[in-house]
Amino acid sequence: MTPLEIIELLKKHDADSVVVAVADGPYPHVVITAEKLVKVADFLKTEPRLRFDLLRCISAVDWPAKNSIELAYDLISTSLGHAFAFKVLLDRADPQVESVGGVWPAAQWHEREAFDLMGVTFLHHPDLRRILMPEDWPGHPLRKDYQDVAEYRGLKFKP
Amino acid sequence: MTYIPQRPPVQYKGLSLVIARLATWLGGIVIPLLLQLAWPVFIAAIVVIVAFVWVVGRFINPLLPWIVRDFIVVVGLLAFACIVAIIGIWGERKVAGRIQSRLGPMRTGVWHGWAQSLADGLKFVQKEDLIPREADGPLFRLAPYIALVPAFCAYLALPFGVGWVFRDADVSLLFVLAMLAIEVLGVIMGGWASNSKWSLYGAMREGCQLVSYEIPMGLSLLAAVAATGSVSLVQLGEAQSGGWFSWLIFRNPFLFFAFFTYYVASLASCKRSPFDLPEGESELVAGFHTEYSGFRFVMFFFAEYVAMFAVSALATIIFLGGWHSPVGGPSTPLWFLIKSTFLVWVQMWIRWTLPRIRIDQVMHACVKYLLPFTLLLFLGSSLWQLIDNPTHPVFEGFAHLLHYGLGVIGLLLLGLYFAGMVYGYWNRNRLVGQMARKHLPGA
Amino acid sequence: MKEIELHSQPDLLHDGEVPSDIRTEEIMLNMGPQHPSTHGVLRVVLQTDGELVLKATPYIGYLHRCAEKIAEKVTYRQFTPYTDRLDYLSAMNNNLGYALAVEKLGGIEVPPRADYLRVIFAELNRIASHLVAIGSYGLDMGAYTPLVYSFREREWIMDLFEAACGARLTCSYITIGGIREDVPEGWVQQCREFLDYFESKIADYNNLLSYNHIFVNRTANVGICPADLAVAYGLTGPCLRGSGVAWDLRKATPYCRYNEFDFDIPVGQGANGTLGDCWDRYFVRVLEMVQSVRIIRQALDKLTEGPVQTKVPRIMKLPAGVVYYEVENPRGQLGFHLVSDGGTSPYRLKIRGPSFCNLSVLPVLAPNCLLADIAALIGSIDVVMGEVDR
Amino acid sequence: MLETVIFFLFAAVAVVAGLAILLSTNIVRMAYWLIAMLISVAGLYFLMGAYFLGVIQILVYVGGVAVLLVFGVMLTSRQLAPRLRPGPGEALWLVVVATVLLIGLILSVTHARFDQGAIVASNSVAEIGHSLLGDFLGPFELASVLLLVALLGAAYLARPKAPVQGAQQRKGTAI
Repeated sequence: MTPLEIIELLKKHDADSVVVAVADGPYPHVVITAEKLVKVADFLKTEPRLRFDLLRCISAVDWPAKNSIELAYDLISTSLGHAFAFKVLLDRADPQVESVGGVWPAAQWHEREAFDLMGVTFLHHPDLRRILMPEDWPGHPLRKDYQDVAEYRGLKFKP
Repeated sequence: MTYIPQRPPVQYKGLSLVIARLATWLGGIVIPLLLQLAWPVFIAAIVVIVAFVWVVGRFINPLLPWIVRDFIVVVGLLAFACIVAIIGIWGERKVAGRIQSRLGPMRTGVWHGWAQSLADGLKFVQKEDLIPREADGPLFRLAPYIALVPAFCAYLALPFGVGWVFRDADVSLLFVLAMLAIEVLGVIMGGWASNSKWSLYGAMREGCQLVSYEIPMGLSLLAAVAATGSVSLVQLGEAQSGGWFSWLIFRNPFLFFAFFTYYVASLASCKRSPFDLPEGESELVAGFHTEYSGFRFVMFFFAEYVAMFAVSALATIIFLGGWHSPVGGPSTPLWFLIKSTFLVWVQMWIRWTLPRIRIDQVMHACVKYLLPFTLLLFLGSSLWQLIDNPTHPVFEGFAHLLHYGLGVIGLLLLGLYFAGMVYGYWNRNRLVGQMARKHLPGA
Repeated sequence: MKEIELHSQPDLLHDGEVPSDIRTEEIMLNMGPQHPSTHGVLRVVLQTDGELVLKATPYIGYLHRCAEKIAEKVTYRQFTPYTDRLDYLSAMNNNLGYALAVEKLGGIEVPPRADYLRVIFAELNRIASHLVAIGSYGLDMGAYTPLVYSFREREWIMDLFEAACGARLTCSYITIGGIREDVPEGWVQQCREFLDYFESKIADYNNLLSYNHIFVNRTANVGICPADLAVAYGLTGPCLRGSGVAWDLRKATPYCRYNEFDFDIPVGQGANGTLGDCWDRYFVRVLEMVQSVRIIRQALDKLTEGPVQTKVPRIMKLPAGVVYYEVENPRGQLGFHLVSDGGTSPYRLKIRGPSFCNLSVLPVLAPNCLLADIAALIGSIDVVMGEVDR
Repeated sequence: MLETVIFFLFAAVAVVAGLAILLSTNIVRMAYWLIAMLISVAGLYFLMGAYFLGVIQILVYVGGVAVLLVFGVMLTSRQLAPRLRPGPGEALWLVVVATVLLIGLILSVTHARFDQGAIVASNSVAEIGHSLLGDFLGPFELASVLLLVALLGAAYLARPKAPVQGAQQRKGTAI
């Protein structure tokens, strides 16, 4: 199905969850409200005409200008072959969102990485721990305003 | 100012200090002196020893010359075992190279790196042998000796020829088996004492594997004993005099398979692939001898090769007619050495081709397949005596027919092996591929 | 470090209490960063009862080099060498993925000869990476010889790479807009020579390792990953195809002229043991090498003359926008989520490493394996820590 | 003269090992002292010319029983360690039993008649075989039945506790 049809289907299913819809350009996607995330995810996976069963990637992008952190979920269906993506905009101060680990277990490690590098906390995540950085590393490195730490466990870095 | 760690000065305290000083002082005087008159001192020493032995033998204790003879023979056996291990280590690396289409050691020593194992020994001797902090000190130090000494003791009862044996006890077969059984303790002690979970796993695997594979090993040997009626290796060897067809392996079909089950069980008993789980490199890092370094590691390494040759020697004596020649010439220890080294070569060949099997597969193989099969072979071999005796001409004819049939099968197998070698050598270009030919001048 | 909850300390045997059954105490084993069969700095904490593994928790991050943070400070063309170090066994495929993502966002056209050369080098690198995977998998199982043979063949591919771009492993050869420089003349002939030589060698591996009775016993019915579990955990590449899902980006969403070649996607059939076990994942890689040889032959025939590089400014600016582009790497789908705000360097570049997702299935498959099966499992997933930790 | 030297050597090792078993507290060391004693007893058998018995002693005891003993001791050493120190009540009983046994031992040693009969070192293996399956067939078969029962008991005790749940690959193989 083309992105346009997918967006139509989604709007028909749950109109007020879609904030912005972009059908053309290199990255056709939909922006979802944070509350309806799990329901939309479930719909995208179980809907027979969509069947997005492979969650490819969750990317967290930091927009200090718009004071928001954006989570982009990229999906593809291994049975029907079409790809799609949807985004969620979160408040930058305290980014919190429901975990989609229930719908796609692949999300667990991506969410842990988003938590580790960007500071997004995922509710009801089975094992939300830092995945790449050491457990007690101060701050979240991939944020634009991240200041490198000067000294960690006796190791000194020249800024 | 960057901080350069200074090595703390080493203080030799107490007795070791005195000994160190004394040795250096004495050595300083004696060695240069000896070097100048080395030869006369050497000859003089021999004359003194011989005179002493003759005098004491004549007047005080007539047994002394025999004791000296035994002592020399034991030292000879020890040297032979060491040589076997050294050649084994070098041979294994050359064989591995050949199988993997590379050359193996070429640099140490002029011709094909023959001095590689000596160089390894030298390297290991001067390596620092660490002992983990919480390791069980005395057990940790004792383990290599308990692994090595029994392997050497097994050579005491191994006959190389009729007169060529240190002490021909009438239970020499069981004696060799017993010595190989003690080796388990050294490995388990080493695994436990190095106080690391990985080596404990190695020790556990060693324990299960060796104790359970002794039974099929013993049973397949018993099948041979049932056929000849004696447990002494010399008599077993003598029972196979005469050419190729009189060897015990072709005596009856049960013995034919007993050789192969014995060989598989012996692979397991000296931890050779595909049963080398105790030091499974890819899972247990290095199994029981992970924490060992320096000369202690060499002892475990030596024990493996010495046991390997001992086990192959046992197989040749019992199944392949030890010192008797296949073509009817004089039976000399040379034949024994040729056959044993051939079996050792087969062990190396197996190691570099087969992957490793899992611990539960080792157990299943032993309990479900090898044990019942060897029991059957033992039963069959002992019942065979009813057929193979002159009172029943019909059966006896049938027995002889089968006897020669098996011999022909053996010849076919040997022919197959040589055909494979000729085929391999004949189109080595195609098999090894230009890639290797271009890079390997010697291949 | 969050402690793994152990059973309570076993109470000692009190007098008169005859244990109805023998209670064994669990061992917590640290298959630490330095271990012969973790294919790199991966630490797996195993909770074992004897040899039986009850729980496995992978800890990653030992090879984290902050590639994504550096991407935000480096111009588009300067980031290409970093992509070599992601999956350091298939540098060409990584470069191709990054180059295609940037070209799609910037709408840059690539000449046909560059396309064909890109396909040739990507497939050559796939063969080289699968050779390493097969050789080291044999090593995990204790067979030392296959490794030497597979590296002998890989040497020839490395020579071909060195002739073309000067480097063996980290080539950064496929850049944005095409290829750094054209292949030297006589290279195509050498490449054909290699293909003929290599074709017969694959049969050797099968006899030596794939159909070896002990190897099959060690890998069949071990670490069985059914198709739905594989897709749910985001497994891609040979791990997914080993579970029977015929999903390959080169066929599903063809990129870089892959639709012009005819090749088929090898899928696990459960020939030895059940579908989706370690043997299937291993054997899919062997079959993929055969397909890659077919692709390279067709690409070599179709190679047209012409330029290999379009004019691209050194400090290029991409229009503001987002793109997510995925490429079929030897280990799975390597994805680049590129967000650009019109500047000279990417605003945000998220790299989806295939081994990152393939490894996430280890805690699910590990329970009830034996200690030796863990080595088989990690080897069959074929993890490269470079793209797991980025 | 040489035999007596070796005899006293082996006897000394056996006695020292026996004492060490009683005195040491590290249970793994006790196991290895036991093995040392068994080997020295085997040495004594060799000295007496009973080669078959000495070899079987090493093969069966040291190679089999002692290995499994060390095996078991290593796995359970942490649970049994504190119980090795005798409490006050037990010490009393120890003393009583020890003295009774000592007296019995001394009496039996003093009253036994050690005659210096020559030991005939014949081809003992064949004779042992004949006597085992000849006049001692009854006890021989009885012993094998006893061992079978012990084997079954051990297998029952070490059966897998409960079939390992979730073994989706294969039925539980408890090692």
